[in-house]
Amino acid sequence: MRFDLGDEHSLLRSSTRELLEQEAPLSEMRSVMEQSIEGYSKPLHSKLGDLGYPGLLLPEADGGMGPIAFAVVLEEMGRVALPGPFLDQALAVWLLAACENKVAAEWCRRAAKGDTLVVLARREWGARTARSVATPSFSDGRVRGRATFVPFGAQADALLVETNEGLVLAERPGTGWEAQDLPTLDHAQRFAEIELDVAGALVADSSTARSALAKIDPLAALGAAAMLLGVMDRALEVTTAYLSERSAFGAPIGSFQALQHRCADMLLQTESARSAVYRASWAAESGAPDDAYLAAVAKAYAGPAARFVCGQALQLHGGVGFTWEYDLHIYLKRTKTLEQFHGSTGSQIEAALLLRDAQ
Amino acid sequence: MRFDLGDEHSLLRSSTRELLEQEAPLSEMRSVMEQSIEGYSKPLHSKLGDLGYPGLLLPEADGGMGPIAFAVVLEEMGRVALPGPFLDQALAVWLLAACENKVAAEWCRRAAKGDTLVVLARREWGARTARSVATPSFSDGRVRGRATFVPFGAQADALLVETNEGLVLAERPGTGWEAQDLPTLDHAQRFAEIELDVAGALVADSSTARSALAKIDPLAALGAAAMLLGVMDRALEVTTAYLSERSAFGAPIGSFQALQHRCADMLLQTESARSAVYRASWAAESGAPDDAYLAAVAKAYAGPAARFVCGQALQLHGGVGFTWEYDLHIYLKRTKTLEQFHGSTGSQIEAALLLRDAQ
Amino acid sequence: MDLGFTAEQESFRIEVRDWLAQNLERPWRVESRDPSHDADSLVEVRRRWQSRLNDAGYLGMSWPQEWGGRGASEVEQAILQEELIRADAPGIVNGLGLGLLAPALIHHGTEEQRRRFIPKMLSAEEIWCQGFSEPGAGSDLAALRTQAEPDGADYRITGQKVWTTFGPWSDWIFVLARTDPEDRHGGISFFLVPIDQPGVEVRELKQITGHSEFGEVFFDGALAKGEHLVGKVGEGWRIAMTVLGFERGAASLAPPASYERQIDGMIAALRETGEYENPSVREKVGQLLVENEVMRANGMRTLATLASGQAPGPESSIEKIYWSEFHQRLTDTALDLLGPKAQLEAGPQGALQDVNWGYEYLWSRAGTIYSGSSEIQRNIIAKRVLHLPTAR
Amino acid sequence: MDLGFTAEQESFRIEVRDWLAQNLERPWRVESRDPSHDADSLVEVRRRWQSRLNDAGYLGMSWPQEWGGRGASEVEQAILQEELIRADAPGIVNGLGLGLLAPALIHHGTEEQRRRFIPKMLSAEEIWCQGFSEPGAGSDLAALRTQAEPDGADYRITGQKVWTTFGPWSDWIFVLARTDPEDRHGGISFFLVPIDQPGVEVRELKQITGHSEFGEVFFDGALAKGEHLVGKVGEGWRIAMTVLGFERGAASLAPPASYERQIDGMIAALRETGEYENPSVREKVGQLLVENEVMRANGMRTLATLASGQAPGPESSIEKIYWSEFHQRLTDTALDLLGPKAQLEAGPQGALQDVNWGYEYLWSRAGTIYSGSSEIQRNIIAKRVLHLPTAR
Repeated sequence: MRFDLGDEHSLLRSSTRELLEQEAPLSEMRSVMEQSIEGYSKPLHSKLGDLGYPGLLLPEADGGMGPIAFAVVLEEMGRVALPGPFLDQALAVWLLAACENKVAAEWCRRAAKGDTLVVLARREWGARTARSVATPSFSDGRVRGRATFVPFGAQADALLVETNEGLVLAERPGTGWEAQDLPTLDHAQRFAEIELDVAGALVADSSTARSALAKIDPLAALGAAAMLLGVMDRALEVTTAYLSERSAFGAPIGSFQALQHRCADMLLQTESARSAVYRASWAAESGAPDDAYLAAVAKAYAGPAARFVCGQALQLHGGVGFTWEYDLHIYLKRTKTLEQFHGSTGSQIEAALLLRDAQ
Repeated sequence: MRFDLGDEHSLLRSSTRELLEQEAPLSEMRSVMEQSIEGYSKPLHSKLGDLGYPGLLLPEADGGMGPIAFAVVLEEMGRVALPGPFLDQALAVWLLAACENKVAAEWCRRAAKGDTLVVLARREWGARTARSVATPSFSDGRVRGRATFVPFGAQADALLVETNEGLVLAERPGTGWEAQDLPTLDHAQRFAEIELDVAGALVADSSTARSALAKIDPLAALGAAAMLLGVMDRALEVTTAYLSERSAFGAPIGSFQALQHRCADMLLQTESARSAVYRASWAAESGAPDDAYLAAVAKAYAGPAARFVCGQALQLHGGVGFTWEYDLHIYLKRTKTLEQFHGSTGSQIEAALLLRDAQ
Repeated sequence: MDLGFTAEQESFRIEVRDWLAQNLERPWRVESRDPSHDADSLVEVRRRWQSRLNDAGYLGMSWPQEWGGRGASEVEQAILQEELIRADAPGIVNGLGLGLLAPALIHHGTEEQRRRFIPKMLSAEEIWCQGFSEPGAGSDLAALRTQAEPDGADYRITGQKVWTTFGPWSDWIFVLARTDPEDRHGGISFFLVPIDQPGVEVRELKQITGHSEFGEVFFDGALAKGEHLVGKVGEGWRIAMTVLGFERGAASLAPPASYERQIDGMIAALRETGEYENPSVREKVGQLLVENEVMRANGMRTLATLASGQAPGPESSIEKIYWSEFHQRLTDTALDLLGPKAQLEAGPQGALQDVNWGYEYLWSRAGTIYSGSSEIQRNIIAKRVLHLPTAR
Repeated sequence: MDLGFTAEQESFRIEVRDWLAQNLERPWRVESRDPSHDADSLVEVRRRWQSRLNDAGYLGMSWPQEWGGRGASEVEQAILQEELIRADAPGIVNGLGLGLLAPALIHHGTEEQRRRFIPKMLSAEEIWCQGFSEPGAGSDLAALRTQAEPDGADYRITGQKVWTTFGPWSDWIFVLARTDPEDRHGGISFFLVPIDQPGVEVRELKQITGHSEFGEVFFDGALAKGEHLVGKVGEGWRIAMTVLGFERGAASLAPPASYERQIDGMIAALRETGEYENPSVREKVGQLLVENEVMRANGMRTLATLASGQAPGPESSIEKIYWSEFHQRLTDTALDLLGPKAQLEAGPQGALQDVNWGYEYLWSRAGTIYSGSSEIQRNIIAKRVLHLPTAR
């Protein structure tokens, strides 16, 4: 047994960190998030495409590196709270490959290189507050209906739409489709509600779709959990540094025991999330029978943990943490997005119960 | 508006405290709880009867003093973690009076003087873990069936049994009935499971019973909440005293900020419980339309609050708090009994929601 | 014990309700949600509303009659605040001025200062902001370093203040500044400083909510006239600490009234989707309701204590911790239960009722920091209420 | 990263399982629940069980071969512990002796001490208890005041120890005692003291669970022979701190295995009453399951770190806090969900499955206090892991 990363994954971590520090420091990404229409850096995503990152989850023969690598990369992206559809794109690439369909394969190839953005439109998204969710339907070569909370739906070149008939690939028509922004409190993660009535291709029938989607859920949970880990890891790092510098009542505030114990709790939750995420990534990598269960566990734990850590990070910074200028709120907000999507905490807990019973 | 107690209630508090400190100090009650068969001091309960305490909730003309007085007395009893069926008895006295029935009135008179012990056998008790609860039934002048988790059922002279037909008063026959002890972790509060097949008198038909029981529930909640308040108040008092005396690492441990903040949280919950209990008692006293709602609120808050306070009291005492000899565990255990009976926390929360909607 | 209101108090409540029904422009909240809406218009809404409240005699009700008082007790003020919140009225623009500065002037100011400043503060003709906190002096307020150097009979102020609510729209600022660098508490004095002068620069301070009703104020030799020193030199700390405790009772019913509106909004949204039937959802909502009702009990207790002529002690720290931490639990739970749609602002995507949950979630983070952080409040409780020993 | 077990490790697990199936007397737990059952019989059960484990070579597996070792790594030890718990085996009687004293002797003792004490400690012929804590020295262990006065080549021990597990049944006690009152850490030495002598009195110490497996030990000039000093004079603190960190890996899978049994017991009881269908119940149980699984992940990480030859640092404080506080959450939730019936001991009233929840609820209160309280563990994390500044 060993817990630390092997050479290959360590190299991936350090090169990813270097890349992100150089190309996507939060100081620069701030202006992209706040000012660009798409909300993220397209050049960076192109570069990630050139380097093969979106295809991380593909089989090794197709340039993939496996779930541990996937978790390592997402953790690093969490540390800089990277804006953009990277996770959604990587999941869509995997799904396109899993369709085993020619049209899908072509889009998969392009999406894996970062040339186009394909994202998945799931039925469940937004369902929590809608009594009935209208599922888009597919007939006569067209997909019709409303997809909601589609991540970066207004920026996507194509959607992979979950319908009762299966997965439908719908390319954005020249005139554009009706995509309406759904601004959430995390302004850096864009969502859209899309009225669809466009030509599409059925790339997976309902049974293929079902089994592929059942496999994408744990991968999505793992990716989101890894990103949450990076988010809280960085928030804690920033906080302990601040507590060592800042003084009040004649002492560095990090010497006050009540604050020290708070930081200890933040570390406990951060390191526990790390154990859970790494264990889930290892289970997925080694094809363990409990991989889906462990992914649900990791996501169910990491969400509330990151919420606690980021909330306390703000609290321990006092007023300055409440300023827009300071970065901490980006982490707090990203936590909320990651917690609510890719299977909310409540749904992951229920999934963990069901998956355990099924083992 | 004024929050502090008026003269009458202040006098009641001080005389009750004096009485309990003299007649029922925990140091003496410990041996009664641990060694006597009935688990409480019968002489003390006789004395309480002589002084009219069991009739606290009766109309003023019959010697009652009203809900504020009831809460004041129960709070004081909580402070010494008084063992015994006082609360159950006071509730039974009120209920017997509410039956407006001759047989009941006679038992009420005797129970109010403390001459006999009458307790209520509710249908719901113990229901949480039993798929179906066998309700005792009444026919041909006999009550038959099983009553469970009857408080001090093995010690009672008579039971007031909730049946589908109404409230039945069943006197313990000379040969005794089948009462089996149900030992819980609070060894000082006794419960019994009783197999009934005895003569009884229907003292309230089902409609009278329903409306009386609907009124007894909030009073039970108020009484239990008041007792919980006394329990946590005393646990906090003992803890702050200990923290000021005990030293470690060259300083009184009460000077450590992490422990200070814990105590601040204990105070917050204790004083908030006080506000809630007093407000509920005032609402009941003044016949406010939201009296039942506020009683549910007080009990729903006081249970978890006392659990927190007593749990922390043990923690802050370190090893000594874990010894049988020290009194703190009595408080911890009493909290658990009070939390689980008289409407568990979960059921009080639901009651609060329903009562609020009904207003 | 008597936690009820008198007949007079109940009829005052009816009077307020009637007045609100006739005077409150309902669409203000809708207007403030409009994306084109900006901070200027929010301040204008608050200014207009304050002026209207003042005309009706609802400001400074407990002050001496000549300064707008009407002999009202804390109870009437609390009733007013509760009704304002229930009616979803906007805030006023001079909240800190009326809450902190006016009492300071009434108790510690000169007659000239009262005449000069109080009427226009009431009418909102002049907007005031508070200059206490500094970048290096937040929880440890006495560490403030803004200097006041004597200049003849006047003073020159140099330094920086932060978290000045409505700073960018203010005409005046009341400032704690250091007149003696050696004396931690006794070296602080209390000044009134006009903002429209060369030595003062105000910058907007954008918060994590995206709004900027706070500002930073930079002083570079700004003039504070000698006649605008409140109290004596070196009395600033004492005056500030005294007035920070004022008007406490008036606010004691406001938080539970406000959060009850939010809980009701959540329940309405949950009923709409049918999720209110789910036992897990009911338990969480019920728990919030219970905690909010207990907060109201705490508020009634504070109010009753004040009304019977007793001063509540540092137990007010309990109320501060309670409402601020409760608001975080409330918004946390609401976002969990309502899902991402709850974050959407008003619009065709079906925003949820009256409550902007995304905003509330973020805003709730401020409550545990400002006006004495939760950590400071717990220190106060440990020392002044529980009398636990001090570290050596 | 590799969190899997090797084929050898997996086959060791099978070996253990097979052995347990043939050697574990199942009714021991039933027996221990019998009201007539007393602490004597519990100790006897543990003594017999330890002896059987020792005969099978399952004790001291990682020690040098001559002291019973079989070259096992932390992983095999962890597997053994996990399987013992899954099989619901009783504990052993010399747990602290084997976990703390034996490593101390192996690393710091003399050859004579090892020969004299280790074999009988393994076979449970001699029972050992630990004499570290004192009434005035718990969290602040170095404040201990038990004295060891030289008496020729020997020592006379005077003082009091508490929380000596199985003290009333022990033959020997290993004691930290003060040989220099001036030197806080360097004035502490490590002694082996026979209990059956005039200067030693042992009293039972009843716990809040009603059980008394702990004791208090009073020394009044008790004899500790010079040859029974472990290490040199003044090395006691260092030796104790070193051995407290031993065998950590072996225990890292035990708590989640134990709590999983309890969770499964709760689920079975909830299924029986149909309440497991209630979403509120499912969410609470699921939350516990998630937290327990994360605890297992932490344990696997510690184990993997040790197995790859790295020493885990003070991060082990995280594990201590986690399992002890989790156990409180678990038993709290169980009593809430299962109601008062869960507290009933076995009997006709229908006690719930294998778990004595009332006992577990009370016992869980000890875990956050012993072996370094949660407060001490958080201090350690703040200082040694996060390197936060020390108060001046």
